[in-house]
Amino acid sequence: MKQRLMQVIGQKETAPGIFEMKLQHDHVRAMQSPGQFVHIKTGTRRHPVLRRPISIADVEDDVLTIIYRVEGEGTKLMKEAVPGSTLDVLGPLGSGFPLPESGRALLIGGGVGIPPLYYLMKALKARGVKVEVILGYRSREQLFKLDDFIELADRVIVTTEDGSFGHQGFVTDAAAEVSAFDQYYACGPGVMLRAVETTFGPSGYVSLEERMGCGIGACLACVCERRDQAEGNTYAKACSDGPVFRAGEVVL
Amino acid sequence: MKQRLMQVIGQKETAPGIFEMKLQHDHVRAMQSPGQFVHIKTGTRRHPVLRRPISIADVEDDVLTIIYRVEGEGTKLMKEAVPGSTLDVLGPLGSGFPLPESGRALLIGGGVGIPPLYYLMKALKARGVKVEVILGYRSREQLFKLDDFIELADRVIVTTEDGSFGHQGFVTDAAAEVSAFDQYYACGPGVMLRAVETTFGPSGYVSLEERMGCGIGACLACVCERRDQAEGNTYAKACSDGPVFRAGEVVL
Amino acid sequence: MSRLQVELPGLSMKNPVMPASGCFAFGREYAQFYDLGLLGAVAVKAATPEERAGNPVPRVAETDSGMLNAIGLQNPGVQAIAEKELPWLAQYDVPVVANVAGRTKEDYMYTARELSRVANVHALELNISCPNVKEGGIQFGSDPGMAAELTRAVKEVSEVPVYVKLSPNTSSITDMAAAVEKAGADGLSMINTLVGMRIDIRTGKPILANKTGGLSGPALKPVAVRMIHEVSQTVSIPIIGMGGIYEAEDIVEFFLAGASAVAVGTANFSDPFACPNLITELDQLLEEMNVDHVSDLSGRSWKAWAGEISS
Amino acid sequence: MSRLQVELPGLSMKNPVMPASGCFAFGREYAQFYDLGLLGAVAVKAATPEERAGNPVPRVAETDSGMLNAIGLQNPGVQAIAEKELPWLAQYDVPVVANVAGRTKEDYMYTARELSRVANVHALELNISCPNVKEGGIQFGSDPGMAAELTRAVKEVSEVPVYVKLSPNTSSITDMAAAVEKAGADGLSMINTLVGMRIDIRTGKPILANKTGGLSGPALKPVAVRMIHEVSQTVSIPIIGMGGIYEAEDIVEFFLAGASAVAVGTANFSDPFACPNLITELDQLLEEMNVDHVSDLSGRSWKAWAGEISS
Ligand SMILES: Cc1cc2nc3c(=O)[nH]c(=O)nc-3n(C[C@H](O)[C@H](O)[C@H](O)COP(=O)(O)OP(=O)(O)OC[C@H]3O[C@@H](n4cnc5c(N)ncnc54)[C@H](O)[C@@H]3O)c2cc1C
Ligand SMILES: Cc1cc2nc3c(=O)[nH]c(=O)nc-3n(C[C@H](O)[C@H](O)[C@H](O)COP(=O)(O)OP(=O)(O)OC[C@H]3O[C@@H](n4cnc5c(N)ncnc54)[C@H](O)[C@@H]3O)c2cc1C
Ligand SMILES: Cc1cc2nc3c(=O)[nH]c(=O)nc-3n(C[C@H](O)[C@H](O)[C@H](O)COP(=O)(O)O)c2cc1C
Ligand SMILES: Cc1cc2nc3c(=O)[nH]c(=O)nc-3n(C[C@H](O)[C@H](O)[C@H](O)COP(=O)(O)O)c2cc1C
Ligand code: FES
Ligand code: FES
Repeated sequence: MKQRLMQVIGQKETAPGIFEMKLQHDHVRAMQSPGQFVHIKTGTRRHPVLRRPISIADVEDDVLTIIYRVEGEGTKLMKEAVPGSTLDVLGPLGSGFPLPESGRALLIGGGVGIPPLYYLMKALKARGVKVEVILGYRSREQLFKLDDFIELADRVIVTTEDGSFGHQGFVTDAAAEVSAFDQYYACGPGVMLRAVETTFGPSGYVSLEERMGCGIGACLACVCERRDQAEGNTYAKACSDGPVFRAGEVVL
Repeated sequence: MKQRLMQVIGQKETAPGIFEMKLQHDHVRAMQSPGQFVHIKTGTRRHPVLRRPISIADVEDDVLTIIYRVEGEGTKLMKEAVPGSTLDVLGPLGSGFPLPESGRALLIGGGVGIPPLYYLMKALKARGVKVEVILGYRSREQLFKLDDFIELADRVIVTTEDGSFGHQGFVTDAAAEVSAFDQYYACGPGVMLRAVETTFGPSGYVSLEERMGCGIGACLACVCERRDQAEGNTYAKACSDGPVFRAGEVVL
Repeated sequence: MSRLQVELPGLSMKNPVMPASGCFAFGREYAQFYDLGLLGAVAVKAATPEERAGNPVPRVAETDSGMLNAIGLQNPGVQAIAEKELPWLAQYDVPVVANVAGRTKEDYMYTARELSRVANVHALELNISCPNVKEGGIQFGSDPGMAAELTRAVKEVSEVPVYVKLSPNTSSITDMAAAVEKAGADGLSMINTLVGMRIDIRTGKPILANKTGGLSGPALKPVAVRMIHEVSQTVSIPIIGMGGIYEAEDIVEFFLAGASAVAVGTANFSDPFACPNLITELDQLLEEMNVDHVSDLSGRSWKAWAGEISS
Repeated sequence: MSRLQVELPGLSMKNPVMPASGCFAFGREYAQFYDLGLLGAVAVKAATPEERAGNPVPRVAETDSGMLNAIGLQNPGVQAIAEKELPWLAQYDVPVVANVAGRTKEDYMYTARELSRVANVHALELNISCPNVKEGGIQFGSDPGMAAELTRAVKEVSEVPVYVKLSPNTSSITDMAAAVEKAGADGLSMINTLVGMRIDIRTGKPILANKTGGLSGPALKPVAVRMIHEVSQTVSIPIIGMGGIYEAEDIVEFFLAGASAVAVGTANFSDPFACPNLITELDQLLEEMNVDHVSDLSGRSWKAWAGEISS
C-alpha cells in the first residue's frame, strides 16, 4: 500500500462519459490481485478534499489501466489529465477476489462494476479457469470494454436496460442463459449485487461500492454489516476488509 | 464595464515572479483610460471565490497587457494560463488618471504599482506631455518593464531598496533628482503613497490598492476615508470612485 | 403560471431568486449588467437610523471556498435610503426586501417604520444577525427572548410583512426560529454568516481590521442546508434560504431542505450575472428533472410523502 | 531543545502535531506508511463503555472544501481498546490522547477511568461535542453547566490530565471554555465539527443516512481560528487547535491565534503522510520566519507585546 505520483500515459473516451486511462509507475507491478482498487487524489492539495476509489481494470508490467465514468467533480478533473501529467494514486487497496486453480467461473458486471472483472478474467484464464461473463450496460451507446472481454472469455452475454443490444433487462435477467459454474464474481451497484445474490445463491463473491474517507481502514466511513456477527465483528470495512466479500457475508 | 472571456495570447516571466500576460478580445478597445483596472476570475466557478484586481498595463488595438507578481492562489493560477486558453475578465473598472493636454508630468511607481504607469505614459506622450518617471524596485533582479519606460519617457530614474541598481532607497529618496513638474501620478503600496504625498505635495494623483470584493461598488469592501467629509460622503470606494484619487483627497 | 413563480408573504416573485442583502447595495451597480426586473426580488443593504461609516479596512479576506467580510453596516442612513436609493429602484418591476439594522429596539422600530412606508418595499428583513458590529445585531440574534421582543415591536410598526434573518452562530437555531415565529414573524431568512477569522502569518495579525468577519460562500452551504432542514420542519412560515448558492443545483438543494425562495450573495462577486444566470439555469434544471413547479420541491427531503423526484 | 518541542499538561511532545481523534483509528493503518514515533502525540478514536456499531451508511459526504461525517462513535468498547489497541501503540515512543465519549456522566467516568490507567495514555480528551449521536455528547457540549459537571466528575477519576473538546455549534464558545476551565480542565481541544447537511438532488434525500453530519476540513478553518483567538484570551489553560489544517502555514495561523499544539484530521484522508510532512514543513517554515521556538508564536495575534514576526 503506497502513495505514488503516477504518470498519465494515455486516456481515451471509450463510450459517452466513460474514460479509459493508463498510468505508468514501477509500483504498479505490485498490483497483483484483481478486485483491489486505487484511491485517487485530484485537483489541488485541499480541493476536492476526498480521494476517489477506482478499481484496477488491468495491469501490464508497470502500466495500470483504470476505466471510469465521469460523474462529479473528481472524475471531471481526472478526465482533464493529459498525457505526461501525473496523478496521485494510493494503492493497491483492499483485498481482491480469491482465485481458484481451475474450474468454471461466472463473472457478472454492471456499469462501472465491469472494469475490475477484466483484470480478474485475465487472471482466471491464465490459471486455466473457464470464464463466462454477463455484462450489463444501460444501452448500446454505453457499451465499453466489450471487445476485450469477447476476445478472452469463453462466452459473453450482454444485457442492456433498454434492450438496444443483447438481452433486454438487467444482468440477472440473463440467468436462464448461463452455463453451470463453480463460483461467480459480481461487481456493480448495490441493487444489482442484491439481485445477484438472490438469483445465483451463495457460491460467489461480490465487490461493493461504499462512500469512502481514508480508503485504508482508519475512518470507519465505509462499513457494511456482517451477517455473522462474531464478537467485536459487527461491521466490516469495505476499503480494507473488502471491497470483495463472500456472497452472503455482509448485508447488501 | 463588461465581463468577457478573453483569450490568452502570450505570457512570459519578465523578472523572478513577475509575469506579463497578453489578452485578446474586441472589448479591450473600450479600455481607454489609463489607471483603470480589470477584475480577474481564476480557477473554477466557486474557487477561489474572489476576483483579483489587476491594473491595465497597456492596450494596443484589441490586446490588453497586464503585469503581475505571483503572490497567492489567484496569481498562481493566472501564471498557469497557457496561450489559447481563456481568462474571465471584468472591466475596465474604476476611474483612471485625468489627462492634461500638455505640460510636465512626474510618474512615480513602486513594485506592482509600476504597470499602470506604462499605459499612462503612452497616453501622456501622445498628448505631448513631457514625462519623467521614478520607478522603485526591490533589487536589480526584480527590474521589469524598465526598457519600455526608457524607450518612451523623457527621463527615467530608478531606485532599488538594496541599491543594487540606480539610487539606493525608495522612490521618495530620488526626490532631489526630479525636474520641475505640473503634476505627479503615483501608484504603489500605501506606505509609498503616503511618503509621496508628504514629499511631493498636493499637485498629483495617487492610485490605491485595497482588498476588494465585487470590484464594482456594490459591497463596500474597498473603501477609504475622504478628507473632506461632505454630508453622506464620508467614504470613497476604491473600486468605483477610484482607484485614482487627487493627492490629499483620501486618507492613505 | 411559470414553473418559477413563487408567492411569499408580501412578495409576489417571478422566480425564487433574489440577491442577498449587503452584496448588491441598492442595485445601481448591477443594473449596468442586466435588467433588475428579471429578478424575483431585491434584498438591499442594511439600513440604520443614522448614517454609518462602517468598519476600517481591510474589510474582506478570502478563505477556502469562502470569504470573510466585516463591512460593519456602512450605510447612508434610513432617510437617504428611503428618499434616494429605493425610489430609484422603483423603475424596475421587482419587489424590494429592505434590510433593517440598529443598536436598540427603538432603532429597529424607527428604521422599520420608515422603510415599510416606501412604496416599492414589499417586505422587511430584520437583521438580528450581523456579526460585524459591536452593539445590537448579534445580541438580538443569539437570545430567543430578545429576538421575539424585537420582532413583536417591529411587527407593530411595519406596514409590510417582516422576515427575521437568523444567525447560524447558535447552538439551537430551532429555538430562535420558534421564538420569532411566535412573535409574529411572517417569514425567516436563513442564514447570515458564521463568525470567522484569518490571520496573516507575515504580520502575525488578523487580516481584517475588525479582526473577525462573517464567513459566506460555498463553505457555509452545508451549515445553511442543515439549519433550513431543521427549522422548516418546526415552523410554518416560509424560509428564504441563502449561504453559498452558486448553481441551480444548489437552489434545488435549498428547496429540498425546506426553503421557499433563495438569496444569492457572494456569488455575485465572482460573476456579476450570477442571479440572472441562475434563474435561467434553474428553469432548465427543473425541466430536466420533470418538476412542474419549483414550490413542489420545498421540504421534500423530509416530507413523508416525498419519493424520488424525477418520476 | 528542538524548535518544535512543546510541553502541555501530561504531554511531552517532540513537535506540536498530532492526528485528530477519529481520523486515525488507533494508528495501525497509518503505521503502514510511517513511523508513528515521528508524531508529537496520537489522538485516538473515541471510546465508549460498551461496543458501538455506529450509524448506518453512507457516513461521509463531500462538500466544498470540506466533508461531512456521521460515523456515530463506532468503537469496540473501552475494554477492547484498553486491552488490544492501546498496548499495540505502546511500541512507539509517542504519548496517546484517549478520546472519551458516552451517554451519561457515569459512562464518561467509567470510560475515562479505564483509559487513564493505560500506561501509554498521557491525557484524556473529553468528547462532549460529537454531533453525530442522538444522546450524550452534544448536549453536554452546548450547556456550560453540564459540561462543567462532567469535567469535574471525570477529573476526579482520571489519573492523567483532561482536555475538553469543544463544539463550535454554540453562540458563546467563551462561556463553555470558562465553565470547563473552572471545573478543572487541564486543556482544551478546539474545535470539533460544525453540524451540516448535503442533499442529493437526484434522490431528494440527505446523502448521509444520519441526515446531518459534522463538517470538517478547510471550510471549518476560519471558524476554528476565530474561536481559538477568542478563547485563548480568556482562559489560561492550553489549547490544542484543529479544523482544516493542511499546510505548515495553517499551523502557524493556529498558533498565532492562541493554540499550543495542533491536531490534523481530514488532511490525513487526502494525504496519508500529512502529519509527518507537516512536521518537516513546519520546521522549515519556522526557520525561514526566524522563529526560535514554535511556542513563541502562541497567541501573538493578540498579545500586546507582539510586533511583526520576522525580525
Ligand atoms: C471500491 C470501489 C471501486 C470503484 N471502481 C470504480 C471504477 O472502476 N470505475 C468507476 O467509474 N467508478 C468506480 N467506483 C465509483 C467511483 O468511486 C465514483 O463514481 C466516484 O468516486 C465519483 O466521484 P465524482 O467526483 O465523479 O463524484 P462526486 O459526486 O463529486 O463525488 C462526491 C463524493 O462521493 C463519492 N461517491 C460518489 N459516487 C460514489 C460511488 N458510486 N461509490 C463510492 N463513492 C462515491 C466520491 O468518492 C466523493 O467522495 C468505485 C467505487 C468503489 C467504492
Ligand atoms: C486597483 C488595483 C490594481 C492592482 N494592480 C496590480 C497589478 O497590475 N499587478 C499586480 O501584480 N498586482 C496588482 N494589484 C495587487 C493584486 O490585486 C494582488 O497582488 C492580488 O490580488 C493578490 O492575489 P493572490 O491570489 O496572488 O494573493 P492571495 O493572498 O491569495 O489573495 C487573497 C485575497 O487578498 C487580496 N489581496 C492580496 N493582496 C492584495 C493587494 N496587494 N491588493 C489588493 N488585494 C489583495 C486578493 O485579491 C484576494 O482577494 C492591484 C490591486 C488593486 C487593488
Ligand atoms: C459583503 C457582504 C455584506 C453583507 N451585508 C449584509 C447586510 O447588510 N445585511 C444582512 O442581513 N446580511 C448581509 N450579508 C450576509 C448575506 O446577505 C448572506 O446572508 C450571506 O452572505 C450568505 O450568503 P452567500 O454565501 O450567498 O453570500 C452580507 C454578506 C456579504 C458577503
Ligand atoms: C471521520 C471523522 C471522524 C471523527 N471522529 C471523532 C471522534 O471520534 N472524536 C472526536 O473528538 N472527534 C472526531 N472527529 C473530529 C476531528 O477530531 C476534528 O475535530 C475535526 O475533524 C476538525 O479537524 P479537521 O478539519 O482537521 O478534520 C472526527 C472527524 C472526522 C472527519
Ligand atoms: S474509507 Fe476509511 S475506513 Fe474505509
Ligand atoms: S470592491 Fe465592492 S465596493 Fe469596492
